[in-house]
Amino acid sequence: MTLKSMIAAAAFAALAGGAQADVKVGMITTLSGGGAGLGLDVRDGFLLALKQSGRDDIEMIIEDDQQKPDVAVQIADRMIQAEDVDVLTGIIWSNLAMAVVPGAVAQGKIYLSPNAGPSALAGKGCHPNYFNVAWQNDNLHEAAGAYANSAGYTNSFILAPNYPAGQDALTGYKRFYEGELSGEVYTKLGQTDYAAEIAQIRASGADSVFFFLPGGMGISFLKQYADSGVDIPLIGPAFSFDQGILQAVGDAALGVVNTSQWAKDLDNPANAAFVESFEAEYGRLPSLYASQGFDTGNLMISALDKAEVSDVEGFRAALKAADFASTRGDFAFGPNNHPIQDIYVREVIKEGDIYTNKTIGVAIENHADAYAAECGM
Amino acid sequence: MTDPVLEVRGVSKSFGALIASNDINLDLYPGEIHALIGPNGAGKSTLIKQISGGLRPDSGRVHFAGRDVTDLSTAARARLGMGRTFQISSLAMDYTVLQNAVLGALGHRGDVFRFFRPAMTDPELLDRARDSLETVGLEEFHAVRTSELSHGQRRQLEVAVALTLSPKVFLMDEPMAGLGGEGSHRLMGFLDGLRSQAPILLVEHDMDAVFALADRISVLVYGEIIATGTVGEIRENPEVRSAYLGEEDA
Amino acid sequence: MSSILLIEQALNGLQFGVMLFLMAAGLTLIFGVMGLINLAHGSLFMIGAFAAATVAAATGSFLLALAASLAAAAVAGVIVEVVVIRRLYDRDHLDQVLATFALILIFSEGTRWVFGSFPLFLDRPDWLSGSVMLPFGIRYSLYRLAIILVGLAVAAALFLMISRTRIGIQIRAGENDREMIGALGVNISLLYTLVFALGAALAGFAGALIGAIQSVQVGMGEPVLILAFVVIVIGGIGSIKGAFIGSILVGMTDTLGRSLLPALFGLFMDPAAATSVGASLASMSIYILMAGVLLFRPKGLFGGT
Amino acid sequence: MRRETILNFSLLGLLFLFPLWAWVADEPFLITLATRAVIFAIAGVGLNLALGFGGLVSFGHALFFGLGGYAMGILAHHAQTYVPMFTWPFVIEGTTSMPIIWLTAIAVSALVALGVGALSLRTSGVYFIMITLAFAQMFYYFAISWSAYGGEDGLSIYVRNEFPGLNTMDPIQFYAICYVILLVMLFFVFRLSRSSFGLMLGAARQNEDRVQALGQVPYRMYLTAFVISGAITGLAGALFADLNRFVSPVMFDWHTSGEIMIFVILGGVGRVLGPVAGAALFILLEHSLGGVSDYWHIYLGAILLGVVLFARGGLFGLIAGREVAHD
Repeated sequence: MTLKSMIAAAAFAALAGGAQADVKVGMITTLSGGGAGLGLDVRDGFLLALKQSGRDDIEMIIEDDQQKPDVAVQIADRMIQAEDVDVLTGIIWSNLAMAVVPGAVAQGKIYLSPNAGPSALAGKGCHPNYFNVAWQNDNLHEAAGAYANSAGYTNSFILAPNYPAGQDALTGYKRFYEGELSGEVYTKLGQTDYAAEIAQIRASGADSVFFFLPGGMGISFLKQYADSGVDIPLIGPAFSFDQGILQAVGDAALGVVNTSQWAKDLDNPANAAFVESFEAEYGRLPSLYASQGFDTGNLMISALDKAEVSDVEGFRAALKAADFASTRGDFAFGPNNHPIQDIYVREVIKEGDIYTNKTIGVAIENHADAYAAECGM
Repeated sequence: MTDPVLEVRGVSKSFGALIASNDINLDLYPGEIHALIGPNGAGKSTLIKQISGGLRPDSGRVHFAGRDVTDLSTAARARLGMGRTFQISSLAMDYTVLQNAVLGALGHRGDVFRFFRPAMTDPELLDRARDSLETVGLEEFHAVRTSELSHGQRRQLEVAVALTLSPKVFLMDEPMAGLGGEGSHRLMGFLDGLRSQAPILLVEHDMDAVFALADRISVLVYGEIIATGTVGEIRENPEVRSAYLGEEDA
Repeated sequence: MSSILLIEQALNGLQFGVMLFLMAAGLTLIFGVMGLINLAHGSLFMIGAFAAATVAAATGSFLLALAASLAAAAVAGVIVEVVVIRRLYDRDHLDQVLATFALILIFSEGTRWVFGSFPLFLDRPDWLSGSVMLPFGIRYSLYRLAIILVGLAVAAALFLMISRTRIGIQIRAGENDREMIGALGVNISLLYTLVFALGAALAGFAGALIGAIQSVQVGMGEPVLILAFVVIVIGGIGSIKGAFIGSILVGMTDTLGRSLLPALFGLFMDPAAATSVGASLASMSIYILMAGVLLFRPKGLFGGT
Repeated sequence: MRRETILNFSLLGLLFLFPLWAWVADEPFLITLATRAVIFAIAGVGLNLALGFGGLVSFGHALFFGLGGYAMGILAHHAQTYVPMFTWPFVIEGTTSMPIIWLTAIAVSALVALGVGALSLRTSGVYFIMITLAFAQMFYYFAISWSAYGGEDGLSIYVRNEFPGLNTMDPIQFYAICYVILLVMLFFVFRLSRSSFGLMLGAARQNEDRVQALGQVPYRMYLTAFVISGAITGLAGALFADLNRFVSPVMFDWHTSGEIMIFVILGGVGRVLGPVAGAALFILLEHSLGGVSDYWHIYLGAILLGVVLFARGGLFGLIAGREVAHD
């Protein structure tokens, strides 16, 4: 070891010339491939928060995970081992989060999730270093179930892709929904044609359809659903009605009700300022993901204002206090470091030439997730 | 009289309307060279394929070394001792001459599923391979890549590989094709001596070679054997003369 | 399940199959004539959809958009053929797989570079929206019905072209014996480019038709590509007839599998588990079909012996 | 010494010295990167056996890579949750012992390769390419929907599995394990390529008629090569899962098959160390191009295309020239 430490010391002496930023933040997110839109929004929202804070002691390292778990793990390893970052964030997809987060927090890093909220990390796998600033995966589906009750639906047809997030979605909906099910269908992940499912919906006699089909799957489903002429009302989580993809769905999405913890027109000063500044900065309307990135950035800054990042206990306490102006209004962390927040009901409308969402009510107030009790923290 | 090593009994094969083999009977006795001649398209290659196992006859049987092999695969017939050379050279072109010969020795020994011991340093395989290369006169080319051999050398190598198998019969599909005068002459001399090791069923176009070498000749025309006999008998056979030799002379 | 629903599902399967045929026909032609395995065929599908979306957004005309998809994909096909594919004809399949795999990377990322990361908008035209009443009280989407009819028309046109026209004769000659068409005095290089462009145009056309009821996004061609390969392997590579039969088989198996299997498992399992198991099996069904076909006919249904 | 031999030894030397340097310079991430390259190389060595020596263009080797990964994931998952895998007819517990996991990965991959190969090898050419792809897709969709083991989310294990006497969480020690396995596999494949089997397999690739005329059945040679090939790639999958401490259906994805194929071709088909050069080059490209542009796939594609079109024989072909027949 002595040889190693001698050479290492020499190498360090040579490298230590430049000034070091006080806080290093590693962002692993999806910037290439089909899912890049979400990652770009999270990144831009986060960077906007950083810019508005005016702090210049935060160094950002941003890497593209290509939506591949092994690449994400590799980047995380590098950020932790070579770059020695203090905080990690940015991951969009649950499967990537499951690959990266447990290892990262076990190595003493703070992880702030701007999007994914797999149940394993909310329940048994919770960790004091892991903070979810978006939602637990089930939340929006649970809210959809609650909305279905209040809207008087008693016979829902529900469908989602056959993978864990899809199974969680249907479970989440059923957790709050009190009526009957006229059908429950799992589709293939990445499926592009829903004719068979829509035919089943038509024949089912349901009074409402709940669907969770993220990304391109949702676009395909909505267009085909509108084309089929079936007029049973649709309910879905916000993911298929996001600013980025609504324009690709077009008229087919008009009037569809969806649940979200954020909306462009939420009436609070932080949100108004965010929407305006985001549009000014990037020339497009902010999406749900941008708002989550923005909130994540602001949460981190609020904690940095209170405590040094090297003071782990203090920094965690400062994060947990969630003392920042969230774009969603009230925001607090539950015992498992997952949000307790209102979840709203939105409806897709057309503003001029742009399709967007309008808030029409609250689905659940101060909603916490179902797994907090399993968390032994 | 001894029993034939190879017997073809009533073999027929047709492709749609084309009758390639029509009730063919043929046999091969120890120590003889039996030549199969016939004009192009007479069905010689089809017959060879049925004997070696590449094609299944529609009817009829093939007996070899005392058993019915009609239902056996090419590989199984080869293992029983059918040594074959191909009309179009069928060698491993990326291998050296020696490697091709060792391949034959390996096929003869049969223990192919060995994964660790290098084949090219196995003295038993090498001896056998070198012997046969020497017999055909290719020993000095042992390190040459097969694709770089001349046409005639490839024919020699084909024969050498067949030799390594120590077969009970040789099926040779036009071994002289494309050889120059000297090459043919040399190969003829060699085949002449080979018949004492194992009988040869020789498909050949080169009439001089056939008449010089063969003990018996069968003439195949339009899928039928029109005559079988000694060189003299075939020379005199009027049917053969009109159907075949007449054309050849013209 | 009611018989009306079953008929509707069969129609859906037919529509899916017809769409697959547009992809598979080009693939199988290109393989049959040039002996080339083209993984980048899905990229041409994507290019057709993006071209259609762009033109539709600019002009508002669906027909113009369709024309643009044909043109853009054909032009892309010609460029790719001349620059890259041409060098691959006498290579082995391995080189072809790899080079066209590289083309996928270039096309996908290049499209994202030009059009951004968000899906584009493309909708069916108003005159094809809504649904129609078919006999026996079946209500069916007009647009899907149109896809079936257009697809069948294209299939018929392809059969006619191959059996009746001069270029069709050349194509058939090329499938049988590549040297012979050279001897006939046909300009092989031109013929190859034409066949490739035709295949590309069909793929682009399919992309535009499907793009109107799906998401127009980067990578949209890949799932279809793999299905199209399954189709031509089942049908026998190089056979247009095989591609047609294979397409319908795969379309039907996939669609009916998705709707029937969960119900089937529901007969003896609890509903939630049946849905999940049935869906899993349905997603594997076409691959099982393919393995089954190859087990009995290693060269596909119409692949010769 | 022949240029290929020199290249072989420089490659192995580089893979020995580079991580050592990274360790001294305290750059653990570079060690991780090298580990990735070595594991990919092992996967490529496996495929090369089928593809390079047997001429079997398998577009489905992700299947074995994934199986190896899941063998590791499932065994470790059960060990960490103390839930036995089976309780009937006898109890099978999970394990965190690397050697047992490796053996399981090899056995499972070989078994599946036997089944898949027996069916697929009835076909040849493009049909073979496509049917192997289809089998891998089948497993991909199965893994996505198999919720007991995480489905699409995959399975995380929080610590690396154990190897007696070593601390596997230490990057350099884990690298050492992978490097030694690579050497063992290379030695095995090197010997195999020169063995009776290797000689006959190569002959079958060049000329099936010849092999039959020698009394051998090409199908059996191919199937054996395919099984060994799958087993080696499966072992690489288990190591890869351990490197990431995570396994997911992405390992079964057809892009993974394509990438393993790229390692082999980039390096040089049929060269024993071809996949090693290819994997190292791929990691290098991925790492350096990723920094150039978000759209780095375009450059990767262009480079690949260039290699296929203009540098036949890959890196080895470029540097060491045409393959020399060995005896």
